[in-house]
Amino acid sequence: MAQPDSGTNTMVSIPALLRRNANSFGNSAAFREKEFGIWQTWTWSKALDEAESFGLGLIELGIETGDFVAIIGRNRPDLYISMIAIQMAGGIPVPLYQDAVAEEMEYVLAHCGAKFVVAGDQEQVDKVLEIQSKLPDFEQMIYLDGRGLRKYDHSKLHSFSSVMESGKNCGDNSRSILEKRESAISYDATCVMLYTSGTTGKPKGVVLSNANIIETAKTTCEFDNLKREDEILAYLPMAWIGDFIFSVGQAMWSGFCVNCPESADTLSTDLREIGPTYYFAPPRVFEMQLTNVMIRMEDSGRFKKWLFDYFMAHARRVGSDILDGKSVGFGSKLKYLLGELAVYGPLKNTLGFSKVRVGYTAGEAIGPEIFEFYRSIGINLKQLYGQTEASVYITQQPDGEVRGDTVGVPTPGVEVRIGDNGEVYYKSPGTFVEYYKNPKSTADTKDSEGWVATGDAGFFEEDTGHLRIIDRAKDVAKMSDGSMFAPKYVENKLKFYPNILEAVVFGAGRKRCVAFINIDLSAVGNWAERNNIAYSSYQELAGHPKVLETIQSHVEEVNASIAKDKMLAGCQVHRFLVLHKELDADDGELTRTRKVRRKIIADKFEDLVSALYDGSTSVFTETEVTYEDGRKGKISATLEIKDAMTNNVADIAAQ
Amino acid sequence: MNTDDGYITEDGRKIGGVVMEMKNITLRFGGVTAIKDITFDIREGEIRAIIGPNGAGKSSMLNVVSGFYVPQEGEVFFRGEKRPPLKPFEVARQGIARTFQNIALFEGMSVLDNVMTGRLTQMNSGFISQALWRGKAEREEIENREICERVIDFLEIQSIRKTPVSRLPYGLKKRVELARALASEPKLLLLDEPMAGMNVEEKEDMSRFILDVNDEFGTTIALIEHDMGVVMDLSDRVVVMDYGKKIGDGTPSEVRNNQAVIDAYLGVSHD
Amino acid sequence: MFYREAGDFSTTYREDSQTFPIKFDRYRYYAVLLIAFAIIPFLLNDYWVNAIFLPFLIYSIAAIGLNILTGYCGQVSLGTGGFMAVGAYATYKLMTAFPEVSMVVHILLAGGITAFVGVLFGLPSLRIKGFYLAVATLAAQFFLVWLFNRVPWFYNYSASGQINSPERTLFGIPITGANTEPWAVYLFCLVFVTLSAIIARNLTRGAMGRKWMAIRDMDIAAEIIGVNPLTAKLSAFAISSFFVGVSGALFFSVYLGAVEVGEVFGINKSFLVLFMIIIGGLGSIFGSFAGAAFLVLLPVLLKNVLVTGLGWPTDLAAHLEFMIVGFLIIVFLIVEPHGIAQLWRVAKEKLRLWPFPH
Amino acid sequence: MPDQLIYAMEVFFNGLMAGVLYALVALGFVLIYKASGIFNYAQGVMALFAAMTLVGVMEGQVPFAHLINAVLGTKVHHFGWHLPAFVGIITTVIVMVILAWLVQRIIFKHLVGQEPIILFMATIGLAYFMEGLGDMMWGSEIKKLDVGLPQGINLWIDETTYNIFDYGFFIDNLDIVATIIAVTLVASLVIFAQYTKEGRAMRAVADDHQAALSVGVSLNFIWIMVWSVAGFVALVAGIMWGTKSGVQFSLSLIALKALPVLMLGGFTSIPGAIVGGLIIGVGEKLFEFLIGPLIGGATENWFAYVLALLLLVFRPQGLFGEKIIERV
Repeated sequence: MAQPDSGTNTMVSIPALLRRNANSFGNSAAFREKEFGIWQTWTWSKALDEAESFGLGLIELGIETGDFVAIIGRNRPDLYISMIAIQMAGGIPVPLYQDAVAEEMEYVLAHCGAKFVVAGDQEQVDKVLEIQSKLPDFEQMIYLDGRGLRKYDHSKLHSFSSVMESGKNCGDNSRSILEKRESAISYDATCVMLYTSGTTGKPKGVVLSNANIIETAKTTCEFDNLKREDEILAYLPMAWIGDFIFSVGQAMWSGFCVNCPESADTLSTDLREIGPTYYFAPPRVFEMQLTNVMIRMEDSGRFKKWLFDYFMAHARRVGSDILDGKSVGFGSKLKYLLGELAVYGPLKNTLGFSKVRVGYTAGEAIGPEIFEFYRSIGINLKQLYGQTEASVYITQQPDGEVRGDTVGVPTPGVEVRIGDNGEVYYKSPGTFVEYYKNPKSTADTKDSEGWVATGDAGFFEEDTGHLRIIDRAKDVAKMSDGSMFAPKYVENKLKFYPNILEAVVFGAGRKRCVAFINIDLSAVGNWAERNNIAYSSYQELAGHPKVLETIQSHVEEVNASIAKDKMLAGCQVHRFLVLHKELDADDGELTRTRKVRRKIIADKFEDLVSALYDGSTSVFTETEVTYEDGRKGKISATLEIKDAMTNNVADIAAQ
Repeated sequence: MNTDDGYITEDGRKIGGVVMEMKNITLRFGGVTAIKDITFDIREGEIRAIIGPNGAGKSSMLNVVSGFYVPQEGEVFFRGEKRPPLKPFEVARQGIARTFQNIALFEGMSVLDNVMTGRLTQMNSGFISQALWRGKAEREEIENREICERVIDFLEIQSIRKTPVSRLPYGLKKRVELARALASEPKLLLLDEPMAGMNVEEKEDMSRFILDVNDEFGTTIALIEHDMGVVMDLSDRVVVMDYGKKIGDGTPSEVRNNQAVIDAYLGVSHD
Repeated sequence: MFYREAGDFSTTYREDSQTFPIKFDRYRYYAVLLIAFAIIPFLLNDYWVNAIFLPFLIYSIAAIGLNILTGYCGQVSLGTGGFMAVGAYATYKLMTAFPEVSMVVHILLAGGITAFVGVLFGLPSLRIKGFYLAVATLAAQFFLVWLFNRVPWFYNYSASGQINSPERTLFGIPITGANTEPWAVYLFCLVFVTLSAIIARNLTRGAMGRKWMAIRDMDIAAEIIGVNPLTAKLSAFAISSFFVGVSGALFFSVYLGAVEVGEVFGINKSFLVLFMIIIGGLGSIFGSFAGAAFLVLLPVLLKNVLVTGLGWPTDLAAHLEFMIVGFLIIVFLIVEPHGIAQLWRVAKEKLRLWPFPH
Repeated sequence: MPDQLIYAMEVFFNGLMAGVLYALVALGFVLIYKASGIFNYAQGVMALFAAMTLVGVMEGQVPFAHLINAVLGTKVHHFGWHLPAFVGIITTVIVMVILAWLVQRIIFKHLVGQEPIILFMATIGLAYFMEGLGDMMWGSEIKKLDVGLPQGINLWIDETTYNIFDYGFFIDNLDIVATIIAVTLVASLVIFAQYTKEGRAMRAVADDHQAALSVGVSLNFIWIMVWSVAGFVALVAGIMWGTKSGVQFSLSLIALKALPVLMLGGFTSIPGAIVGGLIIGVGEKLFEFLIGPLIGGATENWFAYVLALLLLVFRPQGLFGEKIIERV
C-alpha cells in the first residue's frame, strides 16, 4: 500500500488525523449539533479531548485490541467521536442502522461479536437488551441520552458521560495502554467495519482499513477542493459508507465541520440554518424537494407564479451552461442575474442551498429534469458512482463535465475496466480488505489482482470517457443477434416521462424489443382534464388515441436517445402497448418495493407478448385482478398495439 | 407529622414523607359549600390524583392547594410548616407550579417566552442591568434559557420553540403549559385535567410525559383527571371526591374496590 | 427575497437572543443608524427639522413609553398628555432653578419625576382593569393639566401663564432657546430616541418584559406562576412614564420652546400618542416609530396637498385629518389590530420565504 | 355662616340639574354597554353631531358646504329655509338611526368577539371620525341652538327663596325643563325595556348573548336599535347642552364627564347612572364652591375623575356593580 505523502508517517489513521487537526487548528469547529436551541460546537481540541477520555473510559471498561464496538443512533457528534475513540482504544467501530429491528441487529452483532454497544437512546438500548441473551460476546452498553433509563438495571449499562468521566479520572496505567494501542495502529489496520445491506442473503461486514479511508478521502478532497472552511450536514445513516467517508474520512482529512441536525422534524430548518457548502442527498430526496417546491409554488400568487415560470424557463435554457462556465450571450447572462435576484437566489435560500459549492447524488438514477432543475438554478449538483467495497468512490463527475445520464470519470487513483459481459470492474486504493469472516464471498468479489466486480453493467462513452451504468449485470441479457439487452436502462428512460408510471421491456433472446407501458393516472388524468377529455376509468384513459399518441412520441424519443449508444442501439422499442390495468403488487406483478417482476409479467400476459411479436395491430385479453378488499375479478379489453419509429445506428452516426 | 418514611409503590418506587397536608379544609362561595371538611396529604415523589364526578369540588380543591383560594376553615401544611394565607405569586415562589384546565398560556408570546415565564421567580437582576442587557441580566437570561431548553428538549417541542403560542393546536398548547410549569423546577406540580379534550394518542403522550417527569426529576405531582383509566394507570394514590366531600382515599386498586366510590362515581358514569 | 439566511446560525444563546438575530436585519439596522447619525444631519434645514424630524423623534419616545404600558403590559392609559406635561414642567423648573446643570441631567431628572407621578396614578391599576383603568387615567390627564394651569409656582408666576425655555448649551452648542441649529437639536433628540429604543427593547425582551406581557395576556395566570402584579404593573407605569416624561421635556425645551399647558398637553395629545401605537402596532418598538412617523407625516402631507396644492382652507384640511385618523384607527383595529408593525412582520416573513407563499 | 350654607344650597340645586344632564349622557353609555359590551367613547361626539345636525337642518345649511366650495369653487352656504324645531328633530332622529345602522354595519359587525378594550379604542376612532365629519358637514363655528325651550332665571323660585332665605336662588328654567325631560326619558326607557317586545329582547341580549341568539333574537337588530336609542338620547342631551352653552366642540367633552359617572354607578346599571350623575353634578359644584377658591378654581375639570378614581380603588366594581369573582 502506498504511504501518505506527508513523509513523516504520522497520518496513518483517523485518530492521527484528529490529533493533527487538534494541534494545527484546535479552536475551529469540528462538529456542531443543534441542541437546546443553539448549535453546540465541538472544537477540534475538544473533540480530541473527548475522544481520548472516551477511549480511556473504554479501556477502563475492559476493551481489548481488536474488539468490535457497535454504534447505533442518529447522527450525533458524540457518536462520531466515539468511533474515533474506539479506534484509539484498539477496537473496531461498527456503525449500525438505527432503524433496524432487533432481529436484524442480532445477526450483525452476533456476526462481529460486538463486545460493547454505544447506543443513542432508550429505543436502541431496548432493542439490544431484547436480544442480549443471544449475544454471547456482548458485555457492556453505553448510552448517550439517558432519558427513561433511570429505572433500568445499570450493571451492564453506562452513560456516555460517566464513561468519559471515568476516562478522565483514570490512572496512568490506562493512559499508557491507550498510548501504546494508538501508536500501534498501522496504515493497514482496520479503521471501520460496515455491513452492506445486502439485497440477497445476509449482510456482509466490509472491512475497511485506514489506508482505504484516508487515501480515498485525500484524492476526493483534492478532486473537489474541499477545505477546512467547508460545512456539511450529517443526516444520512451513520452505518452507510457515504456518511463515514464524508463525515469522518473527508472531514478528518480536510478539517471541515460536520453539523448534526436537532431531530428529523427540524431537518429542513437545520439545513437552512447551517447552509452547507458540501452536500449529499439520494435522488429521492431531491425529487421530493422538487415536488414540494412545485406544490408550494402552486399556492403562490399569480405574479410570483409568473415570475417563477418565466425565470425558470430561462434557467432551463442557460442555467447549466452558466454553471459549467460555458459562454452565453450577454443578454442571457443579465437575465439570469435578474433571475438569481428574484427567483433562484431566494429559492436556494429557502431550501438551504445558497452556499452549496459541491453537491452530489448517487445510489440510483436521478430523473433528468430533477437533476437539471437543481443545476439550472446554480447548484453544482453532480453524480458519483460507488459502493461500500470501494470506500464509495469509483467514478465521479468533475466540475464542468456534468450530465444527467453518466456517472462521471474514474476517481483519481481508481482503475476501471469493463468485463466481457459488460460488467464494471475497478481497482483502487479504497478497495476493501475483506468481507469479515467470509473468505468465499471475498474471493468471489475481489480477484487476486485486486479487481472488484461491481455487479453493475455499464460502458464508457467513447468521446467523453464518462461511465454510464446500464443495469445490474445479472439482469443484462443478450438478444438473438448477440447485442446487449438492458431492459432496466430502457425502462428507466421511459419512466423519466411523468406520463409513464411503469414500463416493462422484453427482448432477451429475441430479435427486437417490445414494451408494456403503464400510464401515470394522476399526470395523464390531469392532462385529460385540462384538454376536456372525458374518461371513466383507467382502462378508458389508457386506450384513448391521444394518450397513445403521446406515449408513442415518448417511446420514439427514448429510441432516439438509445440509438446514440452503439452498444445499446438494439434495445430500441419497436412495438409497444399500453396496459389495460395498473401493475400491482397485490397481483404479484411488482415487488412490495415496486420493482417490476419481469418474469411473472411475461408469463401472465403471454398473449400480449406474443401479439407484440406476431405483428397484429390489436389484441383481446382477459386478466384476473385482485381488488383492494381481496375479492377477485376479471377485466377484459382490446388493446391497440403501436409501432414505434426506430433509428439505425449508422444514421445517427452520420448525422 | 413528618416522621414517617413513606411507602413503596406497586412498581417499586420509594415514596418519601408528606410534602403537603390538607387538614379539615372547608371552602365556601357565598352560601355554597364547595369543599366540606376534607383531609388528605401528598407525599414526596408520588403521583396523587383527585377524582370525582363533575361538580365534586376537584378544581376548588386544587385551587386551595395552589393557594388561589383561601379556605374558610382548616389548615394547609406545606413541607411541615403551616401555610398562612398567601398571594398566589407567593405560593409560586414556594415551589408550587400548576397547569390549568382551560389552557392559560400567554397567547401573545412565543413558546420559548412562555416557558421562560416559568423561570421568572428565579430571575431577579436589577433594572439597570436589564435596561443595558449587561451583567447579571444577561447571565440570568442565558442560565435560565439553558434550563428552559432542557425542558423543551424533554417535552419534545423543539420544532415549535419560536412559534407564537396562538398558532399551536390544542394538544401542543397543553404540552407547552406543562413545560412552563416544569421550567420553574417545582417541588410540587399540580395538573388540572392535563388530558382534557385530547384524543387517545395525545393522552398516551401526555401520560408518558407525566410519568417521565415524575421519574426523571422526582417531581411530586398532584392531578385532577376525568378519565378513570388514565388515573388508575398513572397515580400512586387517589383521593375521590363527591359533592365536596371525600369519599375515598388510597391506592388505585383500593379505590376501585371501595363501595362508596363505586356508588358515587363509577355508578354515576355507568347508568 | 433579499434574505440569504443559509449559514446564518447561532452557536451561543447571546447570538440567538439578540435583537436582530438575522444578519440581514442586523445590517439594515446598522445602515439606518448610519444614515440617521451621519447623513441626515447634513441635509437638514429649519423646515424639515421643525415640521418632521423633531416631532417624529419626540413622539417616538412618547409612543415607546406608552407602548410599554399599553402594548406590553396591557394597561391602557389616556393620561399621556398629562405625563408629558409633568416632564415639560419639571424640566422648566429644573432649568430655571439650576441653570448651570447640564440639560441632559435635567431631562433625565424630569423623566424620573414623571416616573414617580406615573407610579402614583398607576396605583389604581392594581384594583381596576381594562377601560375602567383607561377612564381612571383621564383623572391624571385632567388633574395634571389643571394643576400646571392653576398653580402659579409651576410657571414661575409668569404673567402669561406660559413657560418659556431659556437658552442652554451642550458642549457649547445651543440646544434650547432661539439660537439653535437644526442639526444640533436633531442630533440631541436622536441620541435620546436611540437610547430609549435600545433600553425599551432590552427591557421588553428580558425578564421584565415577560412579566409585563404575562400580565397583559392573562393576569391571573401570570400571578399564579409567580408574577407579582404590584411590581409588574407599577414598573410598567414607572418606565412608561419615564419615557413619556423625557418626551414631554424635549417637546417643551427643544422643540416648542414655549408652552401653554392646556393647548399643548391636552387630552388630544393623549389620544394622538395612543393612536400612534394603535396604528404603529401595540407591543412593538418598531411600531412606535412607525406610528409616530405616520401621524406626524399625515398632517404635513394633507397640508401640502390640500392647502398648498389645492388651495383648500386650513380648517377643512384639519377636519379631513380627523376623519382620516379616526377612519384609520377603526380600519387597523378591524383588519390589523397589531398595526403597521405586523404588516412589516408579515412582509418580512414573505420576503424570507420568497418565492413561496408559506 | 348661614350665608355660606344658603349659597351652598343653591349650588347644590344647580349641581342636581347638571347631574341630571350627566346622567342623561351616561344613560346612552349604559344602553350600548349593556346590550353589546361596547364602551362607547363616541357618545359625547354623537351628542355634538346630533346637535350640529339639528341646527344645520333647522337653519337650512348645505351639508359639506365648505368642502363643495373648496372643490368646485362655488359659494353655496344655505338652502335659504328655516324649519320648525319638530321637523328638525325628526330629521335628526332619522339621521341618527341611519348613523346607528352604519356604525353597526361597517364597524362593530367586524369586531364581534373582540376584547372590550379593542372595542373601546374603536369607539375613540369613531369619535374622531364623527368629530371631523360633523365639522366637515356643518362647519366648526359655534352655533346657537334654539328649539323653543324656556331659558333664563326662574323668577318664581327666585322670589320664593328670596322670601324664605332673604336670598334669591338662581336656577335656570332650562335646567328645570331639562330635568323634567330627562326624568321622562329615563322613565320611558325603563318602560320600553320592561314592557315592549324589543325592550325584552334587548334585556335578554344584555343578560346572555348566546341564550338570546338561541331563542331567535336578532343580535344585529338589537344592536342597531340600541345604537339608535343611544343616538336619540345623545340628541336630547345635545339639545339641552347646546341650548345652554351653544353647539361647539366642548359639548363632546361633556361626554367625558359622563365617564366618571359611569365608574361611580357601574356600567350596567340605569339607576346607577342616574345616582352617579347626581353625585358627580352636586359633588363637583360643591367642591368648586367650597374648595375651589383655595386651590385656584376650575376644579370641575378633574374633580369627577379623581372622585371616581378614588372610589374605584376601594370598590373596583363601582357603587352598584356586583363583586367580581375571579376563576381559573
